[in-house]
Amino acid sequence: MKNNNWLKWSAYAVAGLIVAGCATYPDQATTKQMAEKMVFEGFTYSAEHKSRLVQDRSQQICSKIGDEKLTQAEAAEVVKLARASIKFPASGKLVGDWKTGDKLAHNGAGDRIRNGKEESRKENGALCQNCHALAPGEINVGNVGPPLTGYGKQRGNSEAIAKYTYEKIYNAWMYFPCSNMPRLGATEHLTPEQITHVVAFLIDPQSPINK
Amino acid sequence: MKQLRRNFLKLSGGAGAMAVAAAAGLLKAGSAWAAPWNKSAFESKAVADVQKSLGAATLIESKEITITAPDIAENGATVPVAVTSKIPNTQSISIIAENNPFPLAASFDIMPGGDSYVSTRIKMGKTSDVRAIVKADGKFYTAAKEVKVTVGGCG
Amino acid sequence: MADPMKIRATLQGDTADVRILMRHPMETGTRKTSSGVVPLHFIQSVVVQHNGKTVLDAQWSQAISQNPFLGVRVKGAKVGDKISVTWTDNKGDKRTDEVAVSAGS
Amino acid sequence: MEKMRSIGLALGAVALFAMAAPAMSQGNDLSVGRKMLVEDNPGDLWIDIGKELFYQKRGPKKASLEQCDFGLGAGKLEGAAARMPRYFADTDRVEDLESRLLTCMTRLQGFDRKGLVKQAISRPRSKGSDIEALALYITSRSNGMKVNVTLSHQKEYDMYKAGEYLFYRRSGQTDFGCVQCHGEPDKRIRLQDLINMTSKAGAQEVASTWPAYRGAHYVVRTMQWRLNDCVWQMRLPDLEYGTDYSIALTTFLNHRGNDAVMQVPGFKR
Repeated sequence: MKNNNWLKWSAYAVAGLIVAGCATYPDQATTKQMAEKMVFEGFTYSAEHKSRLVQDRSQQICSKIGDEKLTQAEAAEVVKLARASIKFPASGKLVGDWKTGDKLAHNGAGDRIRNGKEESRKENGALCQNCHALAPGEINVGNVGPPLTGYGKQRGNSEAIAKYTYEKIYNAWMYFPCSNMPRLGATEHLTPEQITHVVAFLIDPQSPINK
Repeated sequence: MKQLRRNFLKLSGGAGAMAVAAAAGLLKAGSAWAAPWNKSAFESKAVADVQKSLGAATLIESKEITITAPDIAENGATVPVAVTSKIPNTQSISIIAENNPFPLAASFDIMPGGDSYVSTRIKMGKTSDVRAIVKADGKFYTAAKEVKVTVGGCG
Repeated sequence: MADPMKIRATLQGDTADVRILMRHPMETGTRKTSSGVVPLHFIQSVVVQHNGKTVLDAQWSQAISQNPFLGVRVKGAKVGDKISVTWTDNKGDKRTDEVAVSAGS
Repeated sequence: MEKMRSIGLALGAVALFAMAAPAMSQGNDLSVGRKMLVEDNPGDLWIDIGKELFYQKRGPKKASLEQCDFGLGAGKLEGAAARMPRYFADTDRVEDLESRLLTCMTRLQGFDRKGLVKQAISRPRSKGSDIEALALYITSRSNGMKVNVTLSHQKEYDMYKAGEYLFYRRSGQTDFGCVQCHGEPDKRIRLQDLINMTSKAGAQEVASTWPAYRGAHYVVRTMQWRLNDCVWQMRLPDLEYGTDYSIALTTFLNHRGNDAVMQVPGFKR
């Protein structure tokens, strides 16, 4: 009997706390647990597509909330993981065909999922136009990333620049840990061959981007 | 004729009666009040043919016509276009999207009491001059403004 | 059944500023769906009347956007005057709606 | 490593300043067209449709939605949407307007939830869905009032914090969280302006302009649609309608958008 009363009392106490406005923000660990549950309960997905919801180590590190800064150790880990992710094309050639690269740069499609199906495309686009200014005078371009207009004109088309550019597209986080740029090669959105074409589009003197 | 029509309206209680009249077959759909649809102008694929079908032999460039439209349309499906004519006795305003498959989008006959201003929204397939042709005192005047059309979305 | 229009008519000086929204698919006759091409279906004519007198007689093509907007101005209007709008499409469907001119702000 | 990052940033900054004035800023910018469109918003046509749906006796139980409590009491719509998402005791969960509609349409009217969810987001160029029209009508009854999403129940705090976490959570093919596109001022994807939702003004724009008429689709769209389309572009799998993931994000954004004056329908290109 006594016990029962005590239970009742504590229940009232808890309710009282909430009513009295003493509800508070949950701590970090609780927040994470609740939010992660929401992710996996909020989407419909196949076993294959589940990987798009699961964070890899770098994505975990790069999901800083608000103004929280990356620590040096974390940045170093992201860079290390990025460096390890890079694969070069079988041919060994890092500069492909700029015309193919031009088309890829202006293609924003590929890999999107609706009703459980991936959009059917021959290949994924490189998405560049969405976020970067490209050839001079082009209007329909984004500005989330820095302009790429005159990219090769400014940097030249040496082997070192070609390699840097390839790596930058393959996994931008090797040079800019946790930047907004998708790791297009590392996430397998683009193939190594496709990336060589985009490299050509950026550094070839004939490319409209360098005109 | 006009007088007759107005009397009819008055007698039958105004606009509300129109549907009744139409249903009774008293008025042929679209023909009672509206001028006949200018089929040849609307079905022309070339701007020159549109001009001909509107009856405009020659066009006079005019600064008295103002076209209000965005320089860049975010979405070609809904491009706002407004035309104001300050030319005295403006009788009609036509709106033409030059690069559309059928360039003539709309033609507005302005009657006494109407102001020489119209505003609407048109579909544009690609970047194009939007041209206004204004008929005033039997003469034809024109002005144009380029509207850049970009494909929306990320597809 | 055609859906009602939304008409606003407000007096500015002696001119009524009339803004009309209509609900209509304005099909170009070229749009393809899984069940084939959607036939041409668009408003061809819009007549605006001020106290029963036609002040604007518009002819439209299929290039007017879906759910069309039309803005016009009527001179010599007073608060309480009737503005009526009638559209007719290429299938013979039509719709008339009417409002009274209200005082502008 | 910090050094390496700043070198990279410096390189980026050089390129950025080389092209400081993008093509957009000259002449009549996008605002001219936007102003023309928002002044006469075809979305207005759906307000009356939503109103009719609200008061009609519908569904297997032949009931109207007048008995639905949107937080201020049954059938009280004035200002209700401006205070959502909020906690509801009868479901013991935090609901946004659209999930609350699902609750009432199933409980009061007897509709099948699955069927409602399937039709909730209409096809482009269609006549729109019932939920889209209802959401617009109900939200329009808050027009002119201030957004006021309060956190008082523990579950509201939880939702807010989860929403914040999810806003910054990166995953999938593009490594995107919401903040990658919505964390800085004056950014665009192609020509489309991106709202900086980490600013007060940005969050206020989000909280006060949905549902909105989408010009390219010719239908009224809701916040659930907006989130659905975002995650599609982010290459994530299908976001289910009315689930906590979306309610959490909406709670986070709307609470931060407090004091914005509601004005719906918005007009989105």
